[in-house]
Amino acid sequence: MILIIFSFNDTKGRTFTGFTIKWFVQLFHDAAALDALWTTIVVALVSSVIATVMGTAAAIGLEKMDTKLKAVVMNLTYIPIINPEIITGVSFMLLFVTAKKWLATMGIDFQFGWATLILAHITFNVPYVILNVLPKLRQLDQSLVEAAMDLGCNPMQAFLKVTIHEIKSGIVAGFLMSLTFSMDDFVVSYFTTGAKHQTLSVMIYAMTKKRISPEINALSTVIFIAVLAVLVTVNLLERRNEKRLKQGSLKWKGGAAR
Amino acid sequence: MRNDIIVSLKNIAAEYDGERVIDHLNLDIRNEEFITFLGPSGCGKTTTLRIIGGFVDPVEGDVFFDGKRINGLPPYRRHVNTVFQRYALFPHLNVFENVAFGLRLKKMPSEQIQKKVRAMLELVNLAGYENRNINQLSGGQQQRVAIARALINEPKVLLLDEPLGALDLKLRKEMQIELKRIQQALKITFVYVTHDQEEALTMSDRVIVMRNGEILQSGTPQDIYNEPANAFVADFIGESNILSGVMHKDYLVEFAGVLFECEDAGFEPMEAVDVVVRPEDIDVVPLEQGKITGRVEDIIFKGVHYEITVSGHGFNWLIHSTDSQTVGEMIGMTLTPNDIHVMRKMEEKK
Amino acid sequence: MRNDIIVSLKNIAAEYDGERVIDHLNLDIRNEEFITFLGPSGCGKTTTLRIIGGFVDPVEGDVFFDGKRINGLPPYRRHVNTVFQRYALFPHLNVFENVAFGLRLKKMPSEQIQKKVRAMLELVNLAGYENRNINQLSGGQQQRVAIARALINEPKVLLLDEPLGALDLKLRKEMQIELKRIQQALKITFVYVTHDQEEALTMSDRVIVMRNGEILQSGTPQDIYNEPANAFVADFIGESNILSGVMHKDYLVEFAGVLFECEDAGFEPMEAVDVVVRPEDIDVVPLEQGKITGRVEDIIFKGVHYEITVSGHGFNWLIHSTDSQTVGEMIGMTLTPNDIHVMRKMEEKK
Amino acid sequence: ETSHAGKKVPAYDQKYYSRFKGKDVEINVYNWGEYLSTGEDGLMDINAEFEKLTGIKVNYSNYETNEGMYAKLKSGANSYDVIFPSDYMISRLIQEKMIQPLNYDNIPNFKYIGKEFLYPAYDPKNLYSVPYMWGRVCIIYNKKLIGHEIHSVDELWNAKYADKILMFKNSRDAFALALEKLGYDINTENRKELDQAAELLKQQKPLVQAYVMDQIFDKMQRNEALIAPYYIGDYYIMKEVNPDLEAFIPQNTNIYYDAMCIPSDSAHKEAAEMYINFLNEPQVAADNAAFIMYSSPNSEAVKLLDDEIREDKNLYPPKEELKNTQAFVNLSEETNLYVDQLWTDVLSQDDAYLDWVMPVFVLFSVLVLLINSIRKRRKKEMNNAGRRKNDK
Amino acid sequence: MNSKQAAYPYLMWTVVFIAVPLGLIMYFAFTDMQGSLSMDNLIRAGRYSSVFIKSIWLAAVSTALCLIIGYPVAYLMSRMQGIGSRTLLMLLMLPMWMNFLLRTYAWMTLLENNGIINHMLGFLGIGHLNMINTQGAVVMGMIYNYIPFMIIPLHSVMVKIQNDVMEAAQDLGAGPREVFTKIVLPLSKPGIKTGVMMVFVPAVSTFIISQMLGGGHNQLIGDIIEMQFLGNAYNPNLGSAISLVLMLLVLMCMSVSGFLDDEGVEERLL
Ligand SMILES: Nc1ncnc2c1ncn2[C@@H]1O[C@H](COP(=O)(O)OP(=O)(O)OP(=O)(O)O)[C@@H](O)[C@H]1O
Ligand SMILES: Nc1ncnc2c1ncn2[C@@H]1O[C@H](COP(=O)(O)OP(=O)(O)OP(=O)(O)O)[C@@H](O)[C@H]1O
Ligand SMILES: NCCCCNCCCN
Ligand SMILES: [Mg+2]
Ligand SMILES: [Mg+2]
Repeated sequence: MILIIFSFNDTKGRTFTGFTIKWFVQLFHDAAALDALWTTIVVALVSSVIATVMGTAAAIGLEKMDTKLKAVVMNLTYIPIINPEIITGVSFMLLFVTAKKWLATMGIDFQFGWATLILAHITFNVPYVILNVLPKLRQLDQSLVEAAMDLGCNPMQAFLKVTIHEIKSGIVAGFLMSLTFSMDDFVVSYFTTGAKHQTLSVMIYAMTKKRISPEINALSTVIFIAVLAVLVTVNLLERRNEKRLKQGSLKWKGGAAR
Repeated sequence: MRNDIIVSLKNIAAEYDGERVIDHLNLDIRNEEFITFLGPSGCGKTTTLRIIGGFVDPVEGDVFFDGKRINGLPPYRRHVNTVFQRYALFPHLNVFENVAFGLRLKKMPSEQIQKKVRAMLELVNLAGYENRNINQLSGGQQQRVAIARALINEPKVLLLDEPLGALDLKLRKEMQIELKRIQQALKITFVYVTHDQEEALTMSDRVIVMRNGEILQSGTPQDIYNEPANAFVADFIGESNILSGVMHKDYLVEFAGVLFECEDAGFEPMEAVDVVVRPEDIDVVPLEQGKITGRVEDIIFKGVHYEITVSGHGFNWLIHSTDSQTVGEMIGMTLTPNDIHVMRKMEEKK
Repeated sequence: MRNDIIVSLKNIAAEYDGERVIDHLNLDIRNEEFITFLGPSGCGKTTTLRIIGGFVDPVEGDVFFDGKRINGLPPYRRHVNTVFQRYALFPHLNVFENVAFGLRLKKMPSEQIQKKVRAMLELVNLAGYENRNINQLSGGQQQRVAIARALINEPKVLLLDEPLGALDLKLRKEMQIELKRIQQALKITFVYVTHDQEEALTMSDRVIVMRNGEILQSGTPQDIYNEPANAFVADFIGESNILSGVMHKDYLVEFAGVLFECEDAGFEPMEAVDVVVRPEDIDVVPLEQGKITGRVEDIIFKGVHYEITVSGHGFNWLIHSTDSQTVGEMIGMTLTPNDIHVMRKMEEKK
Repeated sequence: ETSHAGKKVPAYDQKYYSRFKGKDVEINVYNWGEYLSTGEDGLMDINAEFEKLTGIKVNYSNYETNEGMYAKLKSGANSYDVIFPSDYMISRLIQEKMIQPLNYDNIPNFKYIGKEFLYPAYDPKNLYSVPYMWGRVCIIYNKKLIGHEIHSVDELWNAKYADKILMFKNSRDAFALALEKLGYDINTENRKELDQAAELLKQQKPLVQAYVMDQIFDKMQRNEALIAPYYIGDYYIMKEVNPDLEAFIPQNTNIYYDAMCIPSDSAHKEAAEMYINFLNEPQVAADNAAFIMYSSPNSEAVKLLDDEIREDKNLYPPKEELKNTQAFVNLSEETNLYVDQLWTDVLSQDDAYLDWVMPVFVLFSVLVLLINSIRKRRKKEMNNAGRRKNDK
Repeated sequence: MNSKQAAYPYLMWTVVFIAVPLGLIMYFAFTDMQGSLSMDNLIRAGRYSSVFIKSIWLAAVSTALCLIIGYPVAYLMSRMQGIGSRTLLMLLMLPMWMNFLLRTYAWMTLLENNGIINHMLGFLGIGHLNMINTQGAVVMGMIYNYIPFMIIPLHSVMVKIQNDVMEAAQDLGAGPREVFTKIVLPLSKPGIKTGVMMVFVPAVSTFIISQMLGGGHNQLIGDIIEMQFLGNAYNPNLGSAISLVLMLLVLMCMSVSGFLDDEGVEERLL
């Protein structure tokens, strides 16, 4: 723990020795950095949304599927999670290069870029959504769905009005996890990025291969503060929620005693 | 009165994974009746209910509702609502919205919903709980919400699958009374499932005793308790002494090596029969007055009565008595003819 | 017989986070006794058990075991074993290894372990289940493993914390008998916790009724049932009619506006008292013979008896009777002196 | 005409540069890191200037080495419009048809390229490339901490500097140093000589703190390392930060020419040519050369440079000083593969290896996987059977 | 019937984006640059067996250290209640949210000869340690980057160990040591398995940590693969062959350890 804080102190320290905010200013004027940030966010958002929708649907289907096929699909699903990242990255590169060549023979120009990044990110994100949603579906009290139908819902309405609420926490967790992994990913992006846009990670990687600019420290500082802010807010929100819940149940206890 | 029958199951059979769990079941449920399925776990009570509710399709036979065949009609098209065993309340909705669920689906105007939901919550004694979260309710309150939610759709038939199974004894007793009251107030048909015989006897107009997907007996609680169709029903419906006996002739049965007068007739001469004697029907008398005698093996105090085990005549007799005895002592027992229930031996079903 | 006492709690107090939950509790547990703590949720039953087991240290008072003070002795040094409410079986070990756990810790030779475990599994009716995984067992079977696991250490005292709480009714009844049998077979002291009064009455040699960390009454099931120390115990122990009354003088009490002879004495003149009348002790008589009269409000058939609610003299009387009545009819009721239990009003504890 | 650093320079040809205005053209430029002026120190931000002038958007990314760039190109993952390979790599790209002939009509500023840089050996007909920068490999060292001047490549193998030596992280440059030390031709295809060079590099390895490219800046500037071979232009950048640094240029050192080329799969060749042309605008080239401190082949630009730079003997040496230097030429495909292999070996250091190891491992692991899954299934079945039996 | 169809898009997806790419690796591994069948790559991959061994060794060391450090941390966290454990978990996650490369970069500046640590050591008079670009630095980087993957599965298993199971063990005569060896340890085994796998796999295949903290002469198998695809020695066929071997290695570890057999892997993987 000390090391973590220490290491960031250090980077910050280096940033502030003499240079002050010049590098921050520069960072925010650096078109490439801003573009990378934008790319990272777009790729993360788009891929997480698609992964969440597809993963949720997949989980629902898988839950109903017969065990053999399900086992096969689940094994495939584990692959992106447990396969070494570099192999995932490399295999995507091979896939997209092959696709590019094949499409070129048909006269279609296909370039590495957002599309490849997003496709790759979706693929390594979907498993996280599935693994988050499946347990929720398994815990889902089937009688809730039946109750909804009993009360007049057709199957689709039952899903929208009941099932989705029940598995919401899984879906949200899957989405957030996707978002995080997608933002943080370097290896897969490295092998699937295009010439036009780079993700932040790829850009940082390139930066580490160049003359070290204090910009990178400024960037660390900015990201660190952003992350800290997000985490603290989430934590505070959670704590408040918890308190509220506790109060709620206390009230209820009081009610029971009466 | 053909008209009076609201649900009718004709020759129903149901299977799970090719295994038959309901076999050629026939049953007519009368309008406004409180009918209870009673039977051990796995006997097919839930399945029968689900057939009526539309969640299970019978592989054979027909389901009629109000005279119309409704096989294949999906649950959301049936005028039947269900109260599920574990309530199955929607945790993301509050009490009001849970109850309003069915009405909202029907796109009823908001004020009307307000009014109806309030009235319904009133009925189940939950007025003022509208905005509570589901998980802020006790088990019994949740149960009431589940009932309100089902009833607000004004079903002709309400199906209740062990609705009180998850409640503790005290609450269960309370809710039994509550349910009965609601049923009588609304004059709706209740089809009720339980495996608790006391509950069945307490609440029902008619009890259906099931075993292995078959109906063993159907009748009023008193019928079932006092005239069980066979030893299984007798045993299931209350604690019993069940002995093998032989019917010497009408009104004379031998069991435990002794001849007894009885009130049963119509058996073959010397037919092997089951004899059922309720523990509370056995009178303990001084040793010399006893028609049967035995040694007191065990006494358990049960509050209202003592449960006494007496061995004698090759049988362990269970006796409920308000007087205690001394373990090890020899006592006598007597039976009057109407304490003795003679029934045909049940052919064992595989 | 000082010698006969195996566990003794002297002036015990316990706190959680500074909040007192057991207050100056005194209790002697006799060897080979089946003693049961009975009381509503949160009254401190578990805490008392944990004090004996060594999981909670009392902030005041002493715990004696076999005459020796054992405050502060860690659980693994006490000759006491516990059956936990949620079994707390080791999920990574199979049935055999769960039961063998304590023996293995004692480094007993393997064959001996084999023999003892098998014998113990035999005792709890689980022979042949040695290699089962814990999660392949039903609740009742798990319960038996938990018991076997505790018993194999040959504890002098076995603590059981609501061991049957998670089982369903039928299984619970079975296990009650099983537990009693085991206790009698092994002649071990059982300290049992439940909040089910029927269970307490059925199984125990002695029942301790607790509330708010205090002992309200301690006695045999019969004592407790028939001579409840106060209205709380009476109500908790069985269904009761509890009325406020006034003791006019010894052997004469007034309640429901009527003077009754009773068997109680030693109260102040005109002292306000609680009067408890068991539903089964009220005799229904023709209207004109009744000392009290009322209107039949409700009748429920309970199998063994009818449960009749009668309103009269400003009170809803609960009556158990083997004869049915007609709803709406006026009836009379009588009470004999020994049906009337007069008790001091309990001072409310904050 | 505008003035630049007090000297007259021609204005941009607005008509030529506005050809793509408003057409939403983007070009992908793939350059070495630290190899284009980014507009600090009052110099021009070249890409921004180009975008402003032409309306063409520049997607600019960097590579570390010729070989890395080649791999990226070869993999087919990305299409670039302008790349900056070095001499030998240009030959290779031409040979493999990975770059395309330029339309010099679209590059009027080609005229500023000094005559001595035309028709280079790597592009004999001068069809594919426009020279960008050139220079020599030198040994950069920290004179203060080492305590004396350095006059030999051998110092890179001097155990005294163990863990303070940096080394090239690309095969050609690294091998060139070893070959120079051995006195061999840096373009040798003789496997024995290459093997010896590889051996030498392996010997050096324990002394080397890190194999780097541009990370050298940081490490030398901050005294993390004491001695390292690199490109002379970069030395000046480092020296600006750390004045203790000195450079030594061996007689027979590698001289390199980096040029601008257009890959065969470029989709915007004309825009790419415009970019190349822009880089050869005298003031652009001058600013660029002043920024990266490499030697520019653009004679007009050189004229615009500060005297201090223009007269620096290391950057713009007299011809005779270059006569012993060696330029890279492309090697045969087999040699290229062989060098790659030796280089990987140097970095991963493996002497004895057995041909059958991996095939056998693959078979073995497949077998293990199979057996294990069968075993598991059997166990599960037995378990189930056992449970069923028990339940009965 | 109806809801099963919901999975079909994903089924297609798995085929196109999971199965086919792996097939391509296989294909490339067994063909040469001209596309004809060949074992050369696999044979050539043998050349790097010592790199494999080194990668496995370094990964194993880091995994072991992660376990040794992470286990007590996870245990303490699992026994803590409410705010304490959540704050700790947050502190643990904090660097995880930081960009991986920036994190490693921060270590680079820390470990440098003139970095903070050496400054402090010098200040304390301990002298100067050569840390950057050593195997130690690589292991350090691996531990730092991957220890959350050890702690999280351990924690999620440990919180499920109920107190009453531990009390039951005490009750049966187990002292603190026995409670640990006989209850806590075996019950956290699935967490150990997952944690070990989740640390070992990325550690054995990393190429950034070795590049940034290893100075390029501590080449690991990931570096070699990267080198064949986007690095200094373009040879995707060889790269695929090495990838294939690496993949099999990982699969084998998993199969032998029965990594995916335990219940609830899913939750622990997250
Ligand atoms: N979804 C199912 N799949 C397979 N078999 C089932 C399914 N549901 C029930 N069964 C089987 O059908 C039989 C009847 O089950 P049913 O649920 O109707 O019994 P029940 O009388 O409601 O029992 P309980 O009192 O335990 O609820 C049982 O043998 C049960 O095992
Ligand atoms: N770990 C604890 N921390 C704080 N308070 C506790 C703790 N355990 C129990 N209590 C409080 O101590 C009191 C007695 O609890 P105890 O568990 O002994 O009750 P109980 O009679 O066993 O109840 P139940 O029937 O619900 O098990 C309760 O008010 C309870 O809230
Ligand atoms: N920092 C940019 C370095 C570019 C050097 N090119 C040299 C090529 C040597 N073969
Ligand atoms: Mg059921
Ligand atoms: Mg308790």
